[in-house]
Amino acid sequence: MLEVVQICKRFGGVTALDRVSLTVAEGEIVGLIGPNGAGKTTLFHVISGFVRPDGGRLRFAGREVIGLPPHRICHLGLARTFQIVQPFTQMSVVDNVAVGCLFGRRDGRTDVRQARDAALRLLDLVELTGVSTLPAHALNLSERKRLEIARALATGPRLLCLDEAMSGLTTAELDRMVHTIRRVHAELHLAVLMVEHNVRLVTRTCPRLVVLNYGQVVADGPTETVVRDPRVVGAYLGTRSGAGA
Amino acid sequence: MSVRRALPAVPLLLLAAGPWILPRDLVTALLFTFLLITLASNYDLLGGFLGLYNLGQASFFGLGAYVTFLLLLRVPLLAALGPAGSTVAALAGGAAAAISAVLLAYPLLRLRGAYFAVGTFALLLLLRLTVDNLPQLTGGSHGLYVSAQHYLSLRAAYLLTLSLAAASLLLNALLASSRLGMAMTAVRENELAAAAAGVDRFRVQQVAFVLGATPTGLAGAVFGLHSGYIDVSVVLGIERSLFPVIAAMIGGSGLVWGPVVGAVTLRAIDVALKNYMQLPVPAPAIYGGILVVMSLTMPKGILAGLTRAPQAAARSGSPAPPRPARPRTR
Amino acid sequence: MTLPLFLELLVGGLVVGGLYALMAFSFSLILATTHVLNVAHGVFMVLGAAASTLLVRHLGLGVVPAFGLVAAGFLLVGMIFEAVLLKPMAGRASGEVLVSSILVTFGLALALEAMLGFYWARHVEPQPIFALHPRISSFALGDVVVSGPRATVLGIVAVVVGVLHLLLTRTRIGKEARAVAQNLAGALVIGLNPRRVSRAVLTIGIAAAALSGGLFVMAIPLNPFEGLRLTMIAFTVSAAGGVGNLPGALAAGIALGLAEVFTGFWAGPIWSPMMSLLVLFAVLLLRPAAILTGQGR
Amino acid sequence: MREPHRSEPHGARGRAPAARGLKIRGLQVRYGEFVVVQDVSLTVAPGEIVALLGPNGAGKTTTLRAVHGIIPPVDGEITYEGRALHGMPTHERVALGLGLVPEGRELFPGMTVEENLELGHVPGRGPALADSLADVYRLFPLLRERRRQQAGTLSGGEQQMLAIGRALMAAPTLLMLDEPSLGLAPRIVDLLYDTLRLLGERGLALLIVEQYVHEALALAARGYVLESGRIVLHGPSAQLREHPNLQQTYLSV
Repeated sequence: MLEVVQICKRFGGVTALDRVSLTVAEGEIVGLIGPNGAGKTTLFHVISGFVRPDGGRLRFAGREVIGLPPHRICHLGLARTFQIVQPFTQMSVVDNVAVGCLFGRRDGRTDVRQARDAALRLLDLVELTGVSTLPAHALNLSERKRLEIARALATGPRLLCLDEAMSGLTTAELDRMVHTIRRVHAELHLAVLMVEHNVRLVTRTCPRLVVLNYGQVVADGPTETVVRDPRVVGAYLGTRSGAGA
Repeated sequence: MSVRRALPAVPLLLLAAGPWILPRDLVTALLFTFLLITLASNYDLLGGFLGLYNLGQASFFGLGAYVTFLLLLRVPLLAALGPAGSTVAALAGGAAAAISAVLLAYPLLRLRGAYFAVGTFALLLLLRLTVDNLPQLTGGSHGLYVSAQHYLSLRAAYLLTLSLAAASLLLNALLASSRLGMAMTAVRENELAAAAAGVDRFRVQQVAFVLGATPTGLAGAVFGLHSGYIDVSVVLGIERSLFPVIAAMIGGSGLVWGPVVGAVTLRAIDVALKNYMQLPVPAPAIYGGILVVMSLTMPKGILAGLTRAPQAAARSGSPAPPRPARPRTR
Repeated sequence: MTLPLFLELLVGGLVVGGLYALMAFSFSLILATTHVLNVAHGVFMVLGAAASTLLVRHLGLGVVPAFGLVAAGFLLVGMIFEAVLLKPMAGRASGEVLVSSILVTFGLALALEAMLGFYWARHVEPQPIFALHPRISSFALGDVVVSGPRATVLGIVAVVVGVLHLLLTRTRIGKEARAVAQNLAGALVIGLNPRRVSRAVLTIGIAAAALSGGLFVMAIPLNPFEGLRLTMIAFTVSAAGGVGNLPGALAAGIALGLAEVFTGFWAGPIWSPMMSLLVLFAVLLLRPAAILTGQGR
Repeated sequence: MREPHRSEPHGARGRAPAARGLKIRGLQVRYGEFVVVQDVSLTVAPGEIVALLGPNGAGKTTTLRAVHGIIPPVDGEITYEGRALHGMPTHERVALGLGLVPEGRELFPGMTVEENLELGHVPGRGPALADSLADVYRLFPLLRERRRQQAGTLSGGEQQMLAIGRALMAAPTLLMLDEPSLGLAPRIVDLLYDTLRLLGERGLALLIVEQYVHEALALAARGYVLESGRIVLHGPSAQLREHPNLQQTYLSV
């Protein structure tokens, strides 16, 4: 469904993405990991249309999407969240999500009341029902992360891209978030591509992992194999230690 | 419709009776207040909802007036039709403002924040120079006159400006809870997230730009037909652009009744300055001073739309939107 | 068009363009280092022209001491400007400073402009026109007669630009100003004091604006209400040349000056100001990135 | 040497810390209502090399920024060489001997290498400008070669060297480095750490924030591990390296 082929992106003298290729199939749940600065977020910006790559191809739902503005890519069924949560702070929680219901699809809802009803159902799914009338700035970090997910889901995606949905959460919140992501994946039958730096959580959630380091894919495969790959361990613990760790 | 929602209709009906019960001076004063309310709420439609500060609101006012006058002066058929001709010409003036807003959106909405303000102000200067430089068409500094048969009576002008002001306020009030209003707020709050949620920023801002230009253009037409004379300093004056900004600021940007409060305050100051006070400084200096003091002491009104998610942006120590120009990935 | 005429227009364009570059550079340095978009910049230029006119024509001072007084006086004005209007904005995010500075300086511009016109008409002369008429004789270069005042202005502009260049590249404070303009976060980390830098830049920038006003009216007369138009030109030139970029401002200023002079010749002088606004729109359309980030980045 | 242990709340470690060097006690930093640094206490003695480790988002960068005066803490105490730093602007902290090589390097891209270095020098502090320059060029001969080149045109590794050189120009007594190896190729990282080792041998105290554990612990005498804004582990490097919780923090395989 998503095909990333040989994508390159340079910023000034630094190569952020170096011929990155990966695919995500319908309904799959894939983890994208790698140390700080590996290019994960840049890849997300490229996939969602916020950053134009210097080379390579990008197909989603059977069409080439490089050059399309982000809102058009969203209409095609690719939704994303942001690592640094980006709520509409002055709007209520339910309206934050309703914006997605109203504008996320080409044939989206036109009636504000209906959109709010749909938004409430999604808030239910991510366990945010109790705070729906609060302004978004009143939420804590964990709630904001859920709000990001609900707003992304409101656009009716076939592929949900989560950018560090779990960073900064406490241990108890993490468990709930893993549960929520699994539930969303199961109930809405969508594919999920999640960037995460916390390997422990990804291994619990994703059967397949892709590992980026220095802008290159260093491993791609079933989770159990990938986490034992010496190159992956090296990427996380240091360059000299390599397989010794 | 609930009683509560119909409540504003009561003072509106009372105001509509104004020309028949109030003294002429007061009717005129109210007329000018309505004009300012219209411009201020049209200005605030962009300033409040979108955080786009249009310093060239007068462009649309002048455009409406000039198109109306030129049609009446150059198209014999319209001139011959009398009041009906004036109506058609005035509507065309409003349409001209709307169409130019549609087109001007393409260049102007590429500009963000402060640069939008500069661009709209430059547009006003450009329009002033164009009118000045084409005296055969526009009368240049001599201005344009229409014949007496096209004059709008005080009563008619009063009722029309009242309707425009009420319509502009109603538009802003309805927008707040509408689909478009939600998109506008979302774009103002966070352009990045709005795009990710499927909102087409340009289209939303363009529609808002047109909605904010059309009543202003009609107001220009009504104003021109009421006074029978227009020139650059009257309909394209810099103060004409400045007053809506100050009024919206005094009233509080983004509040539906803000422009009313601001316009009434500002008109009161204006009347007092011109009629009752002998100050050793010219009036524009006072307005400039008000703007300076307001923006220094009460920036909340101006900046409500611009303080977007400062905590979120500060959190990682890096700017919130991905700025492709700088390599900072994680 | 004959060659001598062409050359005369060329010199005229260079003079206007050099003056534009000078005022635009001070404008854009302020914008780059402090995020203040000084709408009153052109008005300070007009005030400088008025002050020079007053000192020279009405008080009988020589041009050089008059310029010295203007520069010194406006250094003081710049300090007051910084302390009263801009200090309250310290600590706000740069985007907020940009927008509120526009409104503050817009108000200031209108107030100063209105008062200048009002008082000049009342106390100095009924039709306010600022102009210096230095008695510098013209000279001939081959077939071309070069106006003495214009040549002098051109010479002074070249010297001032050179001094500015040295100030920016050779002095500590100049380097600090460039550093703050290029990367405020970096400047903070290594322990530069941005307040000190912005105070210096604003003070010098406003004095430079006033001085370029005095120079301007040695060649071209001004009236009190041209300040905002001049600000727009400053904005255009700095946007086209890259914010905070001196060679860029010089090139863009001269290009605009030439465009205006030749437009004036072919289409009539009333179209010159329009030319610069059209160029502004072209710049806004073609180079939005240059305005937002500056070229030095 | 003590066993590395789970950290207790600050104040519970009875020993009176030395007055010299950097002392942080009970630091708390928030952005808006997000608490990024919950409770951090650490010390760096004069001339000591200390690593501050932890996963992304743990609060490492924020701790350094608070020490350098770029963000104000909401609670806690930071002293350097016996002086309380509360409310002190960054430029005064630099004059006191604190240096920071920030994440992202924050160079002046349109200025030459030499100009970048010159700006790092604080007039009146440490050796004269020419001597400081000569010293940095001795340390990084490559920078001398490139001294007329614009900083923005340097490669990632060269930029990192310039950022370090620029900080050294102010003659710091404690240099804080925020992920110096970020985005650099392994060979360059080795080179970089060799230089840092040299600086440490000269007696410069270093506080290194790293995500790559092994390089940092090979250099540092002691280390602290941050997780979710709290110090969860600290002790001598050799013991930290072998500690099972360390790997768990990162990988948990």
